[in-house]
Amino acid sequence: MATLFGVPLQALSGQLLLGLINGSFYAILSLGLAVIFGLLNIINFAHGAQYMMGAFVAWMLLNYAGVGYWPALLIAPVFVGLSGVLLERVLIARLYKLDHLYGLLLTFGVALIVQGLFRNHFGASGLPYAIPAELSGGHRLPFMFLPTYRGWVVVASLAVCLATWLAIEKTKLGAYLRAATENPALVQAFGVNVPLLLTLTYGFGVALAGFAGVLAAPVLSVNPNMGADIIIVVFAVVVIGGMGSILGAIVTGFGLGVVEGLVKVFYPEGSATVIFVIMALVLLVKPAGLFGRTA
Amino acid sequence: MPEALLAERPVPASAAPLLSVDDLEGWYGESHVLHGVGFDVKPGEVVTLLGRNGAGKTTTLRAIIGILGRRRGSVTVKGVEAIAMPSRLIARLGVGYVPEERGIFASLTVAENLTLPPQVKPGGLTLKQIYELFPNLEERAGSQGTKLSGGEQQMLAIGRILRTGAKLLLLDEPTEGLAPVIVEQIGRTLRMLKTEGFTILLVEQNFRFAQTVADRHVVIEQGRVIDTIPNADLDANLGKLKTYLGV
Amino acid sequence: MPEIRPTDDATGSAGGEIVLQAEGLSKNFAGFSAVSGVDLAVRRGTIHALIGPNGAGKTTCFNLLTKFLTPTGGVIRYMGRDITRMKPADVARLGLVRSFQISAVFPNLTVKENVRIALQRRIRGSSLDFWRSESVLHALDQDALALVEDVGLSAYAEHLAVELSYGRKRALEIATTLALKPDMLLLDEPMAGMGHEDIDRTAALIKRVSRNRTILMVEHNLSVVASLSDRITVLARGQVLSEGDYATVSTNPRVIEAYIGAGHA
Amino acid sequence: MVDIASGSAAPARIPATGGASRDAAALHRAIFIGLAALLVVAPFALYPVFLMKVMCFALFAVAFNLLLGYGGLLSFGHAAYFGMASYAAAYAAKVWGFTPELAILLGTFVGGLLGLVFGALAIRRQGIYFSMITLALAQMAFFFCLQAPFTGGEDGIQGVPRGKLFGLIDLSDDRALYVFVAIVFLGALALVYRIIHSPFGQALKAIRDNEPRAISLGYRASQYKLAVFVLSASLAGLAGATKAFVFQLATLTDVHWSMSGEVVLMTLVGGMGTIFGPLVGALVTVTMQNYLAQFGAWVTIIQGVVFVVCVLLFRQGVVGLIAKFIRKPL
Amino acid sequence: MISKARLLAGAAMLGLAAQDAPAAAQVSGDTIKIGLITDMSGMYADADGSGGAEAVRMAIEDFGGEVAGNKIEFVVADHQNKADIGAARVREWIDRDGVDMVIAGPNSSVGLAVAKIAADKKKPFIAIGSTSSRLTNEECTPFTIHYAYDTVSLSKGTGAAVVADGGKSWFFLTADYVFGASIEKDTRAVIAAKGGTVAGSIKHPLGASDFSSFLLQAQGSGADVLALANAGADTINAIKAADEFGVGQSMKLVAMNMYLTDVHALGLQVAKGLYMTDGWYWDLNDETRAWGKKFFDRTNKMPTLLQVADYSAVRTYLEAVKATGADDGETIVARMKATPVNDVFVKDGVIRPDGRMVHDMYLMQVKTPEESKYPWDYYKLVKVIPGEDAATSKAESRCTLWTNATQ
Repeated sequence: MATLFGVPLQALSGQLLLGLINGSFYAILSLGLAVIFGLLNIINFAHGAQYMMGAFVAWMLLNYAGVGYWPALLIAPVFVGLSGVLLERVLIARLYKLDHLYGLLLTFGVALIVQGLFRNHFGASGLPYAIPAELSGGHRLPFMFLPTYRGWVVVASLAVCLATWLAIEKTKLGAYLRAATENPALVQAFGVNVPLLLTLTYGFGVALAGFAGVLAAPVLSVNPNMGADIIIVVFAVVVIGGMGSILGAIVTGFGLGVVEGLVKVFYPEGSATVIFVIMALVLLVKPAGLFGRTA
Repeated sequence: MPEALLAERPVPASAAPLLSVDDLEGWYGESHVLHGVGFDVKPGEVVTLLGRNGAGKTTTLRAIIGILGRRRGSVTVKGVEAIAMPSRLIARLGVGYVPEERGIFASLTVAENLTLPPQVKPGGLTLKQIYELFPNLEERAGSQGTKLSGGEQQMLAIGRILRTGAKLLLLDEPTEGLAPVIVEQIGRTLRMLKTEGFTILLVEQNFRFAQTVADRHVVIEQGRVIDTIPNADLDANLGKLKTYLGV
Repeated sequence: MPEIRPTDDATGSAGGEIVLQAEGLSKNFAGFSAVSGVDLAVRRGTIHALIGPNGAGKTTCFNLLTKFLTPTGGVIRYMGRDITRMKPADVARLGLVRSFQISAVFPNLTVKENVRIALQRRIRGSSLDFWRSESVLHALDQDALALVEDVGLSAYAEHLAVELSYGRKRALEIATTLALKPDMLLLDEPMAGMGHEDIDRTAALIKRVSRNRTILMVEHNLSVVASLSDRITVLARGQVLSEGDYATVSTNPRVIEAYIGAGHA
Repeated sequence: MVDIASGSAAPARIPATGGASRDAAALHRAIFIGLAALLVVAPFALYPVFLMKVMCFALFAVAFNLLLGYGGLLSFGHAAYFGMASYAAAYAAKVWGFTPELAILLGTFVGGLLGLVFGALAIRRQGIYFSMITLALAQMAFFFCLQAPFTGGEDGIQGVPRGKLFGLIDLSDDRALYVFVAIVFLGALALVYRIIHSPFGQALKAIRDNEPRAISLGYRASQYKLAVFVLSASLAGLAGATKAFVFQLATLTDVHWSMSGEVVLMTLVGGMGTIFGPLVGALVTVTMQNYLAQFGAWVTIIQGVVFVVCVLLFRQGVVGLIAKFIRKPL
Repeated sequence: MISKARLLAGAAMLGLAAQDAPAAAQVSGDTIKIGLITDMSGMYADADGSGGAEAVRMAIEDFGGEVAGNKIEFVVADHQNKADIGAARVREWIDRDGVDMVIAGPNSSVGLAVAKIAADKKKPFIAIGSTSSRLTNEECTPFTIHYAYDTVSLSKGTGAAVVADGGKSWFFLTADYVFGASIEKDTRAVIAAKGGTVAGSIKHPLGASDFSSFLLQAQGSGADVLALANAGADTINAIKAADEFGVGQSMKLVAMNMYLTDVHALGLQVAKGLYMTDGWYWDLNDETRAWGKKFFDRTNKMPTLLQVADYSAVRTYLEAVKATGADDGETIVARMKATPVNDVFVKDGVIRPDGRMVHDMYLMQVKTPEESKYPWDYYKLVKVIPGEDAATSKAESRCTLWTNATQ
């Protein structure tokens, strides 16, 4: 059997696929951050908490209202998005004239509040959320056993990323968004309701986080801290990608997922830090990030 | 000539002003730039703001459309006081704005740039009519907005506000940095728009050009209106004007 | 009217050897060429103005010369030394100091401290010495106050710069720049946003400080340019249109056309 | 860079009339003396260990504020320097038998060294990117501490001997330790005060206010930023190392990102860009943490609320407001 | 050696106290004050937290709120999983509030820090939730009692029981920090001793969230047993992924450290078939069921090992106070160490000289949803692990209190 550094190639291709699955979460989360950052110039520290909310809302829908996975996949992001709309209207909108760092601090505070509230109400050990019956089981690929749900995660996140990209690049609303990212004052002077656009964009970016949360609920522990650590990794992903483009966020997200997956095979102890190390290296060579625009 | 344009006839010069600016003060960052600008523009009129660089012409336009950080005084459009309105509502009163340096969006294609501003009033030109007016734009509809030549960008900037149905146009130095042949084409366009009943407030440095399109010239210096010269009297006042413009 | 080539040394009106020289200076932004192939030579002891209509590339050109932008092509030499790839702070240390278009003061420092910041590098090559007391700075107070007085700001010496009027901020900025005793000054629209009185005062100030110095300025106000400059370079659409003294450029039809437009009558 | 301490968020802008800086200096001297007096009487009223904890965190916040308030750089990873120094000092004292002063010096050095490496990377980007990078690098440090054998993982380094200061004074007595910590604290505060008012501090403020202009005056801005970053990290290290002796332990808490958030909170509450603000902020935050302990997760929620309220309404912080009111810098 | 002297002094006092307890009784301040420092907001809040506090209150109520004529007071605080907060709080409790005995919930760093302080102040300290075996080894003190379980009881007990049950070849998925490493090390030793083998191991970073990659590698090893030497969310995530990838079909999944509440969080559908060691289960016998129900009525959750241990520890302590009429640390600890514990938590539990309470542990298997008949019916008992098999032997001990003792 062919091997690479002592690892059978077949096993390696399995690991690459798993990395891609993990990258799916990075991609959706960093995409949401990029969309929000592009227009609002705010690093949304609450993104991890909103990701967690997505998972919890799915759980609540199931346990309080009997609403299953598939409707939740739609309803939970909408709900999280609406909470984002409220947050933007009530709090964030007051900060646009200030230094961008205040946005970071505010959303950090919001993240603490949301996490605390969920911890108070649901405890910290987590809640069960089953894989939907339609997606349980798996397929035996030539090189690995692929659980159907994992395959679905990749497909769903690729689809959402692609749809988001198309919506931004090809639709009227996307054109408003791109234009407002470049010159909000002018777009406003054309009669476009830019404040509303900001609100909707924030809501949408947050809804993406919520969507990732629902996707994660059946495979990861649904607990109030689930977003706290991943968000820091996603920040590093974003620094590496450089926030230059929507496509950049998606590509870097998936790419780093794969890289991390490989490290899990060759040096598992390093898998928690590999993305940070890559970030340091990228900063040395290309401070603006891989897809970043310089200044 | 697009037929929709023929629907509206120029309003007599004695009509109430379409745009009225009174005692307008404005700040650009820390510096107080406008110190009480005041003038009227009647329906169907083409008025230019002349003045040397830094006199406050662009700032006046920005204050009218509402994208200046701080402004005070009075700006009425069709009798509606707009000084406290956000710019998007001012635009909805039927005001179209072409900024300095044109404001073409790099991340949008030509067609997207063209269709970007929403319709604020009925009766705007259709895309087809705009392409008839500026055939270049149709040819390059798919390319990136900022990949156009300066002249084409200017056409795009003017074309896109014709779609919106706005009848009061604020144009900031449409001829800036353009080759004479393009300047001429823009002049023709503006004269055509005037005959179609558009009201235009134009910021210009190039008064030779302004002369070919305007009814009146409002001269601004140090953030104040210091003179108003009817177009017919322009040549007679050439000496004075050259002093104003610091030539 | 013979057209004056920028490199035509024979027609140089004043000054000694070339202090600052640019050759084939170009800058592209995302496919848009802001400055293309500009040649410029500033001679010692002159006031050299860079003028042109809006969008001519003056500010870009200026930022290239002061290294706040990196040129896409071309060479910049200062006192014969290639500074094309140097960092802005190091260029400043060579004695080539710029001002900014919008008032560039340190808002939360007092007027005196603003000027002293520029003097400060004099007391030690490097002021990374964080352990030293503030009192070493008092030695510079007198020089700082003298400069403050020069620009007529004595009454405001202990005020925070943020409280000054716009014109006074510009004056403070000039005092700060002068404190470096630069060999060459690059002034970016020193009169922008000023009232009449301020303009006259600032013009006199520039004239005064130009002694023993070389000055390159970007300025819109043509009457200021006319009264101050020894030599003028006119830019249009990123290129040099004309160069010479005021009489020469102001009668050049291409310049007139660029400024007020060709007649269509 | 667009700095956080000037612009709309500026520390109270105090119009100075002649001799104001001398007035302010006299006021500051009075506050220092008052503070010293307070530290002498406080242990009679309050629990000394609690006071020592407040001092350690106040020192940490002062160090952080040096970077944010005077350098205009928002680091979101200061726990790394605080925590790593804490580990270094604890390890040196427990395993190598260092005397307290040597162990603390070592901790300070470790904080500074780490600051040099992380700072050199982080200052390559500005604004929010800078913050995100410092956070990510600190997370890397956290994982290092979690995995490295010498830190004792989740158990931490426990039972650090307080030892004898200079081999003479036994610090196991809370009172002796209190005096030592108070001296370290006041000394470091005085040092920070000196840094802020040194020629270096002046240049730093200039860079914070208007970086391009400072560069055009010949200042190599990135050198200054790196220098203040290292100073801040060293002082954070001093705070962390001292804390290791107060509690006789060093644990993962001190390198966790939530600690980085806490120090931001302290500075924000007290008033960034003020000298005494971080002290007030630390007092408020530590008190809150200690006395709200029985409310469980509400501590986090309350901290979050304080963050939000500060950002929306109190950007000047408590001391910043006072400074504005009395029209003197504090 | 000081500690030895103290121990002997304690033993002497015990003899004295046992003879005429009421006469010699001296309780400072006429109250007995108990402090519980635990995680009330973090990842262990469900395993102990406010439920643990409730269990302590139940124990106090069983005594009618007073012991030997002294009122019993109870204070509780959240250490937020920060050792410095826990240490500062306990220090202040003892120094200023007159707390006589401290119990600590989970988190080893807090437990170790509090143990130091309690020893300094000569107050009994009962560690419940700390897993670190250092508490009764190199860091043992005369005042520390490690009551519920530790890494040794988890690894030794589980290792021996699973090998005996047929799991010969092992693969470890180990959290890359001290807890994981020590569990793996201890378990390896037992496996080797019982004739099993270790096919391999992977160190994963704490909070790895995605375990599929590691599981795939484990599956590739061909081992019989996959041991999860991690805790909390890591264990839950690993089990979820193992269920998805069908790891359970080819390997026995053993969670080295899990609480009943974790199983509750996972749901039986995912957790079914999982092996784990627990120190107690509410559905063991009538007595446990009765107590479990009482607890459930107050908290709406069935008790975990930690919560019942909180209850038992307080009872044992109060019994010692009642018997001796004293509240000083030496007397109480000596009495506790001399008296076997018999209550709803343990039968014939013995507190050894090193402070370790030795009691039986249970190897459990999680039921399938079909097997589960009523709420919280989660475990079936596979094997009882005798207390001695689940603790360090004297020969292995690094606690000088014990190894130097003559008994």
